Amino acid sequence: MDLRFTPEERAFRQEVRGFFEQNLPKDIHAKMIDGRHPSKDDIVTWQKILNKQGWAVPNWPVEWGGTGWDPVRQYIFLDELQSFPAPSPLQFGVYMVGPVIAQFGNEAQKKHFLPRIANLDDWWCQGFSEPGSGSDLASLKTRAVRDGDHYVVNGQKTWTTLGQYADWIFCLVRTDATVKKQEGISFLLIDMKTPGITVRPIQTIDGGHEVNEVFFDDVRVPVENLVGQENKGWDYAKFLLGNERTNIARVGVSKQRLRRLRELAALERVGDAPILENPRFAEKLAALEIELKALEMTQLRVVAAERKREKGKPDPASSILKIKGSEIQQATTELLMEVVGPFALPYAPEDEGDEHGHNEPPVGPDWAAPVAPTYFNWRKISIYGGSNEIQKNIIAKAILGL
Amino acid sequence: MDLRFTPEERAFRQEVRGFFEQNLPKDIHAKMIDGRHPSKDDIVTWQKILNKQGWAVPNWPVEWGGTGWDPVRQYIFLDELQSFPAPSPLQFGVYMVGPVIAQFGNEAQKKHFLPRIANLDDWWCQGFSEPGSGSDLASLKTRAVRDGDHYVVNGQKTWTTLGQYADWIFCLVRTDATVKKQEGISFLLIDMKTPGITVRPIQTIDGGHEVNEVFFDDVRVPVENLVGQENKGWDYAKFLLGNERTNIARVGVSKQRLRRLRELAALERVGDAPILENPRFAEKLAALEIELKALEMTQLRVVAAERKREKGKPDPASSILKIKGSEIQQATTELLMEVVGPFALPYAPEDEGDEHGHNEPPVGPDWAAPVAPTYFNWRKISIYGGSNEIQKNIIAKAILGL
Amino acid sequence: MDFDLSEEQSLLKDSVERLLADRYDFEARKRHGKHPEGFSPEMWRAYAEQGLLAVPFSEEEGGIGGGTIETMIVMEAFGGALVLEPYLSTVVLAGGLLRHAASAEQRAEWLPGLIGGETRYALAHGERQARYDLHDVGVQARRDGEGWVLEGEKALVLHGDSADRLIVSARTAGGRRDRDGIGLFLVEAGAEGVSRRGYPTQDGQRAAEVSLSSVRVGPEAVIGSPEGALPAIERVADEAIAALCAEAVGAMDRMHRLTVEYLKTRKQFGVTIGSFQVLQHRAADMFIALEQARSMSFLATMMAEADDPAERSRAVSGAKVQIGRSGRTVGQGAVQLHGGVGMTMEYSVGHYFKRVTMIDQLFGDADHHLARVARMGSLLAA
Amino acid sequence: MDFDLSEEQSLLKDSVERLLADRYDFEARKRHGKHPEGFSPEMWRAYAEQGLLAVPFSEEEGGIGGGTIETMIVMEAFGGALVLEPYLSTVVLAGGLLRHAASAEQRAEWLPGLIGGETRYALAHGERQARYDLHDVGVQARRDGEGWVLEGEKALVLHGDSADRLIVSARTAGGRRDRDGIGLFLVEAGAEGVSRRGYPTQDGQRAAEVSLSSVRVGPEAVIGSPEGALPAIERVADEAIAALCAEAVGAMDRMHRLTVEYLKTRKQFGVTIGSFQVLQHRAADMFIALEQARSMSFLATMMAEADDPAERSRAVSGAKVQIGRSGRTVGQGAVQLHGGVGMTMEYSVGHYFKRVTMIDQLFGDADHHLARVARMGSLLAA
Repeated sequence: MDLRFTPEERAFRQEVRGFFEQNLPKDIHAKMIDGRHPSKDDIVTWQKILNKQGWAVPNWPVEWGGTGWDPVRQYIFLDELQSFPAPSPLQFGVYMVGPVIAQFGNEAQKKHFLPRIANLDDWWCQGFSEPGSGSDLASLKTRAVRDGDHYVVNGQKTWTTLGQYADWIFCLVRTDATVKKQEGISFLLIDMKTPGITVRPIQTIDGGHEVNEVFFDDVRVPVENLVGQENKGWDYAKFLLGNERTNIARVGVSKQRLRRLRELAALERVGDAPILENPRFAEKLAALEIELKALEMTQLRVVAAERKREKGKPDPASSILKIKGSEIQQATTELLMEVVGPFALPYAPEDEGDEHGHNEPPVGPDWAAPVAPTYFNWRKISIYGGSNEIQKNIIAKAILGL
Repeated sequence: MDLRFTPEERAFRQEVRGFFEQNLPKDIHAKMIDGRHPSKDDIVTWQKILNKQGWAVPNWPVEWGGTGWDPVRQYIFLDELQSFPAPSPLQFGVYMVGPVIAQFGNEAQKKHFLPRIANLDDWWCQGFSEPGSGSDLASLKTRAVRDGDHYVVNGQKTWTTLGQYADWIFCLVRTDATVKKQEGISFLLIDMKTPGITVRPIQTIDGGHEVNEVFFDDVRVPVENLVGQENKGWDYAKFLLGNERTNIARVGVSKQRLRRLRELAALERVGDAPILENPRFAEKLAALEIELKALEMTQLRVVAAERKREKGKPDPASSILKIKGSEIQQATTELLMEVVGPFALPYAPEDEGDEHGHNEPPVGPDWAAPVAPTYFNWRKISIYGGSNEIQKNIIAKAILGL
Repeated sequence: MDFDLSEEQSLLKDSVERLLADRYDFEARKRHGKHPEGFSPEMWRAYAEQGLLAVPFSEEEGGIGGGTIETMIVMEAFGGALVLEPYLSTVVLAGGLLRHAASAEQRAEWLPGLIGGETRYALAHGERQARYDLHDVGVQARRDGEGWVLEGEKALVLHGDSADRLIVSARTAGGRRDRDGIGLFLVEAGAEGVSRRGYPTQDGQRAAEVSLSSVRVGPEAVIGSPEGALPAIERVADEAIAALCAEAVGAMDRMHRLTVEYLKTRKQFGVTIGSFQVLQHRAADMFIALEQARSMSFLATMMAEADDPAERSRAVSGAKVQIGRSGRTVGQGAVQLHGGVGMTMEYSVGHYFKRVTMIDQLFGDADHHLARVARMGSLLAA
Repeated sequence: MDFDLSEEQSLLKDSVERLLADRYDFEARKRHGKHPEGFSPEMWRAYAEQGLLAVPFSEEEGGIGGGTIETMIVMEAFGGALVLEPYLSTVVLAGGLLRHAASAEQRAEWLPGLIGGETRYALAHGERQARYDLHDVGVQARRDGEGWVLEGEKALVLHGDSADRLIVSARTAGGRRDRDGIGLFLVEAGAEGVSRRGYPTQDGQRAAEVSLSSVRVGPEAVIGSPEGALPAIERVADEAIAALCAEAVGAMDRMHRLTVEYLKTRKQFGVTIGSFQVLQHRAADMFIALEQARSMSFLATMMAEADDPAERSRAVSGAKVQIGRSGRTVGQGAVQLHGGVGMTMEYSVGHYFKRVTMIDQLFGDADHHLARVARMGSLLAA
């Protein structure tokens, strides 16, 4: 038992950080520090830089570009990435569909798609959720009917993150409605340019446009775009969701947010003293740091245990990471609301023109604009990816046996 | 709408307080201020004083000694009693069996029992809970079988508070096991001296002896001790529990605890300053006071609405009072643990001899001894009288319609 | 001790609720918000016609002689409909200062236009560095013959962009954070030297940054004592907090109803999600938070009229703490229980959540007021 | 980064767990507590025989050369069985001071008796006014020829009533709250002028008030520098906190298991109460709190050996905060989910709750350590 990082692991962390310092464009870094969203171009640019370095898809099999890092190094890499902070790779490609194709796809699919995902030549989005199936994902209704060499897809997906930029969507579709709901689902790759696909934006309460509805109206998908076997899609989805959860705690993100909070609380003054010098505030910040430190240790325990686990079988303990991780992330937004105080009020959308005063000087401190939108937007963290209620069900059943 | 007490109500409060100041024996008052338990004698002494004043049973019908106060005055009386603090009347008589006898008992029962309850000539205890029936009270198993002029009672009751002093116990017993569980229950008054009754103390984790198990082994109870009709006991129990809930928030108790907390936090010093001057502590105290103030207003809203309600039909909003009231009471014990700090450690039981050092000078501040036991003991508040989980079920069903 | 509304109060409640039910459902609100002012001038006229703008003014001023309870009734209804119009700015804030500090002549001149709905007001008091400290005023008022010249910057002026007139606080004496030396001045929004930059706020309302560059006003523009306006400002701020508490209760109440309704209709796993005990209990927790907030809104309403400023402020601050905390419990809970749909602009619940959140950030958030209560000693009556 | 136990560590864990499983179930614990010492001298001998008292000492001292991880293993097992014997006092506290501050001669003389189980120690450091401040020492040590004379009162000396020897801190120079001028002295419990008043503690253990009235000790009784003992005391306090964190984790783990077991067996309304989702989620919340506590216990264990005292103290304080908070969540939850039975002395869960609560009150509660972390700046590595 040695709970410290080895000298090699510490050197690796330095190497990663050094690379980020050298290679992440400054304008993108500045946006990330402020908690603003990187643009599509920012994400693509950065992914290509990572790909050139060979770090685009650390979690993949080595033959498809993976780095061969053990779970601890993968954790260090992501932790540094998030806390630096640099844009995270587009998860729908790197952490979702990529590993599924690598594990269950055929050779043609692997050869065609995997390099394009690694280099972000194709922007992928996810077609799982539907209006009627939130926490009860397997109840999905979008159906795919075989017609010669094609599936004909009809239905609707929703909460499709960044689908407005997508070249491809991977979908769970119902291919057999006569069997148990989990047993009639297939996993299809669909070109977003196919006729019959309509993307409708969903504006979220922070004013942003991250998510979309995607409608399928007699969309013809070649059968070679089926991943694995027909009606086995639920297995692949579980594999995918298991992978999704390895970094669900987003410890690095919270580290960066807390570091930033500390900086801003030292800048913003109430009367004659910085907010940071208010002992009550300092203790709230310390309490959150303690929770995050505990979560980081818990995360490392899960990571260390992962070395011995079967791949794609999620540790139910990762539900702890999701719950605590989301609580801490959300708590950082609440503390920042306290720091920004009345200057939470003005609304200055990131993406729009000067109609709303975007090009005017900011109202209040220059870092204030994203604070309230982030507070609003991050409420999603306890909803998506299996709501915190679902995660507690998992703990109760899978760990406690209740 | 006038949310202030009327001048008459304020004068009434002064009158009540003045009486307490004049008439509560000082030694009893001192015990209460410290959060120690009044003895049986203390409670009896005080009840007889109240009875002489005509204030023993304010909530009863006037013909049986009630004061005829409206709900607001009844509230003010109890609030003053608790916050003074004076010993509360033995609730099993005054708030529980008394009103049941007054409402459902026959004339002989009223004439015999009610004056003796008001004067605490008889000490009553409650025989509702059983080992197998906690939150699910109606599943009780103690049975009473008719045998001539008697019921023969067999079974076991538990959590019988202060049963060690009791002259009488009122019991829910099963008189018909063939019908729906709520419909085969009767309400019996049982003399504790009857052969076949055994009282076994239960020591609670604070070291105190408040509760007991009561065993019934072929206990013969005259049929004239049946209240109301056979198999209608569940109705009377609901009536009783409805009455029990009118003062379930114990706002006056929390007021006194918070006042005391403020005093002690001004006395006890960390380094060179009183704990009360620590801004974080002061804010925690203020936060609790705000919650209590809100609860007091909520309580008054319920009290005011009571004027228009049918008697004995509890307002489901009283579940709010139970939940918040218990949370606040428990929170006061946590704050006091913070004030007492390391001096929570010594264990000095109230009732025992000097074997445990009881007659030695106290360790730490002289108010320290009951602090930890009260913290432990008051965990019961969210359990008894319908656990907080049950109360939330009630809100969800009876108020929200879920 | 009486929580029932009088007959007049019940009538007021019914009339405002009817008006909003008819003309202010969520779709109508979206339309109202698209006006260039950020709210509906027609609704403003409707409020004037129904006498809502007259509520807190005495009958000799042309008002209906209502007190804080009547304001509470209006604001709670407004909260339930997420009303956008500048009632708080014009009637509660500016109207309050005119009631408490202006001379009889000034009131006779200005109030008819306010009550009639012709003139809208905004209070230009806050400044960048002041945050929530009401006594922190850096804008300067310099004597200039009979009149005054105002100079400086005001921040976060609620509805400042569409107001016809501004009530501007400025320092006539002393240092920036002194309690003495603050005056109030009526300034025409179109006066020379006034420039305004309006912007939307997170909750769909409007505010403005106001710049005062050698703005000249005559002696008739001074409201109350030119060096002693702070007590009136503090009193009006407490009244505004009480009004906001009521608005927040109205918004929380609606959010909670929407949530319970959603739990009863939304199905997952083949059952309505309201059958899950965990969600039932969360809805119960939200209900408790709502009722505790309602209780403190009553307290703030009652105490906003208290004679003793310390007693008034302590109670109002206590209420603001409760409202802020309850707002978080109810708002976050409502979004969580709605799941994704609660996160969308199209659906109303998120807008209630945002409004309640912004109410917490106005006039001091829960933490600010908690510190204030802690400094002022026990909230509990002896 | 490796969370696995070495082979030796696994053996240690198995052996202590086996010993306790055999001889320390809840009924046995009740018996052990009835000894006049408040614990079982036989169990103490058994620990000595199994080498548990030798754990942290180097092999040349007669120990087995364990580190903080080995202590954590023992203490976690002890927490699971609610062990009453004075391991913390003798091995962790006194043993720690002897390891860090005593001379080679002193260790050679005293450690064999300690490790062999013949001599039990207690640390007499706390005082009434000091609360949790380690540097607040009022007991006086006055030079007397070659030796010293000790005078004053020590409070809350854990297992001070049954200890054979006391390590007493006393002020040799400076004012009561100065960091410099504190010395450590070995005092025979039976020495003239030492009087002790033992009493039970809330968690079923024992402590004593110790009065020192002109207690004479020779020069050989001084442990380390007579004016510079505070750093060693602080170090040992941090080690004790790490050990208590592990003990608390052991206790919480057992409480949580008992609770889950109870949920699976207790029936109400015709079903096991574990089928109620609200209780499931509360058990899940307790589990999360437990695992977060376990993580911080690991951190404290690792950092208790850190070279930099500031880094060490910050991490240890952070762990104490987490343990205190988790202890409350798990302990209160365990009692609540057990209902009435959790409130009784007869059943074990309340005893775990009490022990975990008292661990929070020892060496600084969660609030004390939170303030300490807040003063020390960020806990997160850069």
